[in-house]
Amino acid sequence: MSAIFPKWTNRLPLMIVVGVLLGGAGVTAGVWYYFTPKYTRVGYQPIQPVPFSHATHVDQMGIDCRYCHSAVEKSWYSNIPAASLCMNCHNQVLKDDPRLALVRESAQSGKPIPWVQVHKTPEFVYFNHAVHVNRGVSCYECHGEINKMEEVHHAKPLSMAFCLDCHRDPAAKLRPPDKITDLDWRPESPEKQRAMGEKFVHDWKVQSLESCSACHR
Amino acid sequence: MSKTIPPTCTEPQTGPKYWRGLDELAETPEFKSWVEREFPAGASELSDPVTRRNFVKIMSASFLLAGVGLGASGCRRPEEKILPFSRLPEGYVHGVAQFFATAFPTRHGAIPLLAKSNDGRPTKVEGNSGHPDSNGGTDRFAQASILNLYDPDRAIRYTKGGTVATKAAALDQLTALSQQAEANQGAGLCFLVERSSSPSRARLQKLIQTKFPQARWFVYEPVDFDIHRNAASIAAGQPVTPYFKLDKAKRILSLDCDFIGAEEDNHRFIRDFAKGRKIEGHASKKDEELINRLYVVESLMSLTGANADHRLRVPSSQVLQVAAALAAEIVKQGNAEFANLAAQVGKPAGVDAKWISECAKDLIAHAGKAVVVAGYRQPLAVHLLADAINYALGSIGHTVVFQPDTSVGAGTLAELATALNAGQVESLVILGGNPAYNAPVELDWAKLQSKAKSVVRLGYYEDETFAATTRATDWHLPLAHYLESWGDVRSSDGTLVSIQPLIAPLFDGLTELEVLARLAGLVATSPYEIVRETFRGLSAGWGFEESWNRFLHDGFYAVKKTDVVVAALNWAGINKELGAVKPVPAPGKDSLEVIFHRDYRVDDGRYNNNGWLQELPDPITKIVWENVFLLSQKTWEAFGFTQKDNESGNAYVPWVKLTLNGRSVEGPAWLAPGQADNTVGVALGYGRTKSGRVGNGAGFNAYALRTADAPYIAAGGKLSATGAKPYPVATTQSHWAMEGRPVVREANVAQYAERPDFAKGMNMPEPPGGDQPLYPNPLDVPDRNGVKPRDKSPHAWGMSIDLNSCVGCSSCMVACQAENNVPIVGKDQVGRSREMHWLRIDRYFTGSVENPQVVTQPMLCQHCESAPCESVCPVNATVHDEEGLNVMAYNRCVGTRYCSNNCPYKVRRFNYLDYNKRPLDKLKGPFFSTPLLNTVDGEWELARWWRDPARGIRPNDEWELLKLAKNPDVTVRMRGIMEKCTFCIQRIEGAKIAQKVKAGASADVEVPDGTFTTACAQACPAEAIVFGNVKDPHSRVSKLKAQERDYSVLEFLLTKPRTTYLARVRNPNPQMPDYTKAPASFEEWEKKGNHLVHHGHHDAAPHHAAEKGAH
Amino acid sequence: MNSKAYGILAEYETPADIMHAAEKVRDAGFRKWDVFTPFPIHGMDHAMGLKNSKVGWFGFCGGLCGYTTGMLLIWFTNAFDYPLIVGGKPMFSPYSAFPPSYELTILFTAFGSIGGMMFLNRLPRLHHPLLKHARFEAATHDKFFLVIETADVKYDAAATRKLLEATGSKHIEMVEE
Amino acid sequence: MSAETQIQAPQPPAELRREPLVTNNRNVGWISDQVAAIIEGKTPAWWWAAFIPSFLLMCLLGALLAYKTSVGVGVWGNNHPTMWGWDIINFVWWIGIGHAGTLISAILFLLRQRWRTAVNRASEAMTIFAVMCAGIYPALHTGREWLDWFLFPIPTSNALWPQFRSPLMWDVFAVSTYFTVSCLFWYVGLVPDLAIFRDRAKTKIRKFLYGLFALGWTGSNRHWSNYEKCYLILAGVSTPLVLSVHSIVSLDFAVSQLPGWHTTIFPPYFVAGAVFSGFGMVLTLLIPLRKMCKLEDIITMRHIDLMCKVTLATGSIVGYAYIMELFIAWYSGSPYERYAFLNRIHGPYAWGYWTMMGCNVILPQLFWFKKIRQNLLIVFIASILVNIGMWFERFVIIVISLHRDFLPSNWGYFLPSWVDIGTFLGTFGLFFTLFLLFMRFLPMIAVSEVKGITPQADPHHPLGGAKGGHH
Repeated sequence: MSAIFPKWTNRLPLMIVVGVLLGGAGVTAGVWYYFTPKYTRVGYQPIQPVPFSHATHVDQMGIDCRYCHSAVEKSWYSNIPAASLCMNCHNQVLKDDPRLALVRESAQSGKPIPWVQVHKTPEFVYFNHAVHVNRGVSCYECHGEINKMEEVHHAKPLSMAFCLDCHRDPAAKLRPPDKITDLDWRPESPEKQRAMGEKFVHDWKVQSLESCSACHR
Repeated sequence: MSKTIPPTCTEPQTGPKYWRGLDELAETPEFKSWVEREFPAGASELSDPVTRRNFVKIMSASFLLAGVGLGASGCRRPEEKILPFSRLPEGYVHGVAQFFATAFPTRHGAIPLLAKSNDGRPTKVEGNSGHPDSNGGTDRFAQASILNLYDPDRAIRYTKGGTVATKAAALDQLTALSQQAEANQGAGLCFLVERSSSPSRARLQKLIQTKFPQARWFVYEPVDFDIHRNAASIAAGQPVTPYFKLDKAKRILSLDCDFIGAEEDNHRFIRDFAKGRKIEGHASKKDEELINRLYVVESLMSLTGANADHRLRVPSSQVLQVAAALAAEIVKQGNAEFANLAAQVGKPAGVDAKWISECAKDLIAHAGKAVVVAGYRQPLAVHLLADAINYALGSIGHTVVFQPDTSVGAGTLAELATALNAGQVESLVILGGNPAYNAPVELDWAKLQSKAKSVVRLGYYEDETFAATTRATDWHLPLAHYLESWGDVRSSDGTLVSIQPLIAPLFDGLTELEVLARLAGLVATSPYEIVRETFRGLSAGWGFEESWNRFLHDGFYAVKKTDVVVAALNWAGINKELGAVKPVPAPGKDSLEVIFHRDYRVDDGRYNNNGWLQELPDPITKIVWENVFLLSQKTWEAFGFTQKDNESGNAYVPWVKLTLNGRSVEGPAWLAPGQADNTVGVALGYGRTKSGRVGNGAGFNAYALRTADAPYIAAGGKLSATGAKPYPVATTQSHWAMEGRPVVREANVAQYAERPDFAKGMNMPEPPGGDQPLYPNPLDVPDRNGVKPRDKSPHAWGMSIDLNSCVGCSSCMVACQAENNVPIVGKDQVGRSREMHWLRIDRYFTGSVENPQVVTQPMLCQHCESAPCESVCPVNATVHDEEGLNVMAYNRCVGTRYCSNNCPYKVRRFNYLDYNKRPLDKLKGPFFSTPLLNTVDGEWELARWWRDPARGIRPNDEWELLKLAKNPDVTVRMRGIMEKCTFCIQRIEGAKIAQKVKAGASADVEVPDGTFTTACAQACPAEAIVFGNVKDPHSRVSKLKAQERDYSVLEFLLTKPRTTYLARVRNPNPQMPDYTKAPASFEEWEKKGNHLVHHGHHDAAPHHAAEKGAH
Repeated sequence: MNSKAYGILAEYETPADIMHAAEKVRDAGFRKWDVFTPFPIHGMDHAMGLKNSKVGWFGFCGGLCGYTTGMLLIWFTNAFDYPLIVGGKPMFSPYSAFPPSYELTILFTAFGSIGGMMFLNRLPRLHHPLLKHARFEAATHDKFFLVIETADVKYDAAATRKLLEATGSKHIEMVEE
Repeated sequence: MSAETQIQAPQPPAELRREPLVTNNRNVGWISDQVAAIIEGKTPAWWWAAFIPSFLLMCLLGALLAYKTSVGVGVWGNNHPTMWGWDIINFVWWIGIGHAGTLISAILFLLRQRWRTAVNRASEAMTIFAVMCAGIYPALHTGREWLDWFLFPIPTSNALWPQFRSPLMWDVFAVSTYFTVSCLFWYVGLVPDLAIFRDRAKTKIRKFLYGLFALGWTGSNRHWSNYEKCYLILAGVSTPLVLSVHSIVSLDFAVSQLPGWHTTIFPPYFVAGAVFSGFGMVLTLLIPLRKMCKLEDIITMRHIDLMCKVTLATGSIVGYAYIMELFIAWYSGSPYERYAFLNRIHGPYAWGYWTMMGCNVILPQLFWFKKIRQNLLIVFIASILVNIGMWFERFVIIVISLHRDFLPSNWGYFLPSWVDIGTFLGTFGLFFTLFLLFMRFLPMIAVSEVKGITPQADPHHPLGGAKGGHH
């Protein structure tokens, strides 16, 4: 019998229990962190075919979001501008810059620029840009400080829990309609935001829509 | 900048990945072939209305070229590209659906439509309610026509001698033909066309006839409605077409005329008929005048018969005698010879004379407000008798008006056959149609056709006629769908209607107009130019450009109508025809009457490959995917037929043989309640061999019995058993009786006058303790913030369905299917009771099997406030929202199916298999091949599925086309998911979002009543379905729900449905011999020991509760 | 082998024999001793002077914990964290929450009592001096053993052996660690 | 042992004398040897003859489940309106069978029915295997079985939770608790027996494996003391558990509002039915096994007799429930409710109803007669028929209620597909494979417990070494 189980095996049960507890905690923590959109999505920063800098265009030159993303107030989809729109300026400015070669070519040939998609909701989620930006939700809330980004990256998790945060308490995020595309705007203080947000919720009859029908069809 | 790029993200691939926008479409290089061909030389043409519709191609082409080389970036989240326009088309906002006015052409008219385009692809059609003769309702065929556009089996190539040719070569051939005709005045050139109301085609026809005087023109329709025009023209003594105004009629008599189902323009007839059946709360009117009264004389149980107040069951051949007997009673002062001739026709055998005399009396009592209509199946004499009666009743000019006839004459198929046999035909141009399948059998068309030296055929499918058009000298050109075409038509009221393309021809097909223009040798052959030119002629002098733009924008151009006034009938013409009539003896067991009829679903066979229509249950028999021999109970018993009916989806019926004039066809026999004895009803349009993956092999081909001399009613049919095994016929409703349950509640007008709330009186008596639930509904319980969920929104959605105006036409079912991406499942699966329709029409027979009463009831998710389905779902996949919708989160559903078990209305549907991804040819079987063992397109299915879960196991060609038909606003459900009517949540949300966008920083978030409606309500020609906000007391739906007839089905379960019904009221004539005091269903209900109860308080009605909560 | 004596082992033939032996050893005031039998012998606890087992408390705590977990979990998930309107039913009702809580009570009681039993018995203990002993194999078959550990303060090699002999054991030997 | 016949215990009068639980006066060592013979001896031919077909059927089960998972629920016969068919019937049927084991172990333990010891191990094993067979169905009957984890309260970034008002959630907790507790109960009971086999083991691998799972059990009385308390508590909680599990399964139906399902008598009726079918299955298994494994002295005719009586009692309860159900339906006054029951009796599935009545109500009445209870062949056949009857009970409840509910337009008919049938047969394969492995490698009789009930184990019994008149 002793040959089968040496004395050290008596310590095994405790070790296994402790090991399972620690390991389980570790795996849970790992899954919690690495397998949720906070990790899998946030920080995604693909290399784009044209090194377009939001920082330069928005932060330095002050172009409004809606100049390029013109459909955002009308459609569920916030469009990527057509190359011809870029050429409105770039046939004057940086006319021959090699970085813009693809843009010029696209505007000429009609062949679109293959931008890499950064933000994407699953097929069963029907997010609508128009209803958000028209009702006091800023681009900032979902896209972060895109005006400071040299190359766009995924700034927020855009998970269902993330959406629900705001849907449950819109007052915390609503801002004046003229500040929607002002990505540098911040409430003076959380209290002021609360007071203002609650006023908007009341005045605009903003509903906190938590039921499935708000996003899934 | 050096942020780590996370590893491949494993997004849940549970939800199906049908594409929602063009950016996703562009990912499919399979579009390459047709896109490359059309790659635009210059995108600047986009502002031009002609090429505007090309933009879908431009976009796709652009996407394609840029979309190569995806996912080469290693271990990362798969790269997905966004491919924007390089130049944005004018007025186009990506993601916002656009509507274009167009029209669905029918044989003699058109259904004006608004077609919805999602990022360049049409996905849904709706009636154009702006049109002067439209309420926005449509028929089944128009709703389903969108699927034909994306039919993977449609003709996609030009062929010469059956092998692929280029389009250029085909066009050259047309030019060559034209030049040849120019040289010989068109000698030997023959056209075979279908009926059309297109002014442009008429213009081109006339042009060709002038240019090539020797060219000959023939028209053939297997089911032809020209008899109405023909009869009216004879009666009026001048070319006219009749236009019935049933809404003006208080008494309607149908002589085998299925105006609700099978006649053309039935959507309009339904609208007008239903208008006369509406009760808007004025019960004070004299009972019988409350609503109209419908008398039907017919052989087969039709939709019209199903809605009749009095139905006389006679063989079709005997309708003549009934009509004559009625004429004898009614047409007193007229033409003596006419009276004589009518009397000579003889009395109808076995018909209660009182039925005829009382009916006649009733019609006479409503002179000017009564109308008699005769069906397309009936011979000219019956139509003329009907015209004479109408004349005698003073209906002409009131309930029926004559309009000038604008059609152009043409020869018949028989004449063409003679010409072919005589070797007079050099070149035969067949535009549309499918004569090789549906021409009279004795012509043997496939052989006959080859007597022409060469045949040029423009066809939508590579069908039976295509198969006959494969000699080296034969050409086959693909026909463009109407949503790909420019064209014009006249709706039946004479209004000019435009047909505009929403998408450039997917397979580069041609339109009829273009072919004719090329044959006519015109310089401008673009259909756009032709239509514009025609319009120029029709609108001369009215400010052309503006009129044209309005014509395109509105979709119609109202022309001044001048009805033809008929002062006196052309008795001579009528009498001539009547004198030639030879009454047929009544059929017997050994000489059955065979009645060929237009099918409710596939028409004459033209929609045979349309899965939505194949799977649409026949409104009366509820059979899908095939046709049967319809027999009356007596005939059925006389032949000793039995049916193994355990009420599974499959009914096992005898497989029998019908012989007519030495030709025979085998098929399943079916017991049809209400049918005339010794008749066999046979639907046309089935049994096709070259239809496509959907239609091939469905049903038997009745054309194989049909001859030119007896196209609709043939005597001498012989039926015999074959001894084959009982054959399974799949139906969607296997139990026919209502079992005395108050599901559909109906009463006669007299009962209604006495007890307007009779429907509530049929509620189950309340238990002594009252009917209050134990708990308050959480909708009424303040949440954490102290707000009742019910008060959170200004809306509370509800629906009211008026059973008095629902005629059971089923166009709502197809509309729902189109709107909500409802898949088809195939006959095998329907046989296993697994059809997927979110909205079904329950049809019950009440009374005797011999001549039953029929009721229909649209049944869909009732959106119960206390929904039994929700509380049993273990995963919160189906819950309630604040607006009272019972919502279904597909992506959360694991598919326990418990919700369906607990749904008392059984309106939930389960994806037993991956219906959306199954190849069409597997609809018939073998059904359950596992992807573990199979390959498709040469790839292991599992690997293919892994690579692209959305595509599943569909072959590429199906996948690429069928996904285009999907509504991008509705998730396409995968297998294992429960689904059900959502009250068109995508429309609700769309309207709410639009309103909120409009409201912006204001509180104006309530969607005004009438802004939008559900797909079923929208398509309903009878306006029986009304949807809206029940919180708003002024909304239409609230007013309807306030009517006394309002009731909930199974109210005693306290599910508090948001969908309620308005009980049906029948209007029988107390003088008639078949009068009963109460409808049969009511009597059956009473027989179960029930009686009308009085409720002291009516608050059991759910909508009241909803309203109470709202205020 | 630097083996050390673990205890002294006495073998008996019948349950009655060992019961009497145990009573004597108990009366002699030993603490670190035990009786080994192939099946539990009715009355042996009294014979050995053992108190009522404490396993019950573990089970009770487990059960309490289970019921509370169930009720709190259901209230938290359905009524607090994401209250959804379901079938016209209240957000939280003790009735619908009862069945799962009840099951959890039972589950946790079982866990508690088995865990408690294992803990109190210091099991699993795969290596045990007695298990090395060849003769001891019969302890699970049909023989009855009594072992007094050398670690007991009262243990005295000679006196203890004598005591055991006096109980009527037919076979007494030392067991090594 | 010398004390075999010399010392006579005081005997009760003959008419009150019970047959001993272990016949032929076997001593405790004999019990170990006899039970160990099954495990340690050569594999008998009949074992292989039973194992190979069972194993093949189990493989069929695997293949059919893979087929179902890859294609969809559509491979079964389920339809609209009969959304549940053989899947849930078989689930309830198997879980019902799985009730006898725990009942025998726990309830009879609490009731001090010492005859349980001979059969409790095998019936506990049967319970576990039956619950495994049952568990396959709810786990795999879903449309998207890979998402079954939605039914557990696992936090995700979707912020969604299960819905605890659903009886299916109760089921999840009940069945998983039942399975866990049954396994624990079974295992805890096994530990001392594993120690026996550890100590008898000849090969190293056996020593290792039995040693590992015996957890170092020594038979210490201090351990026995805690162990017995623990066992008592487990028995104590298993008793309400076993009653609650089938009650909750019955609530799947009773909580819904379908006519024929919506009835308050379901919980007791289901529990009685479960015990009924469970004892049926125990009889089916043990009658051949006691013969094959030569355990006639441990599983005696008295055991069979007692189990027949339990079957008779529960069968009569079930019969009473059927009749009450009809009465309640009539008394409810609801035409829908009345129709549901009339439809059972003379609808298209009347044959199912009458099969159920025959097998569950009429057949067990035969057990009133001792002659029949003593006839092993009849008992064996009857035990099989009992389970056929109980299968039809579930068929009646599920299919006959679903196929005709409120709106006649929904009415339909259910037919199983070949996959339904194959899967069901496959679960027998799984069940028997596991059971055969169990009886080959683990003690089929609770050796320590049986030893404990012999007179030789009683220190106050002469056979246990007690000197006469000591107490």
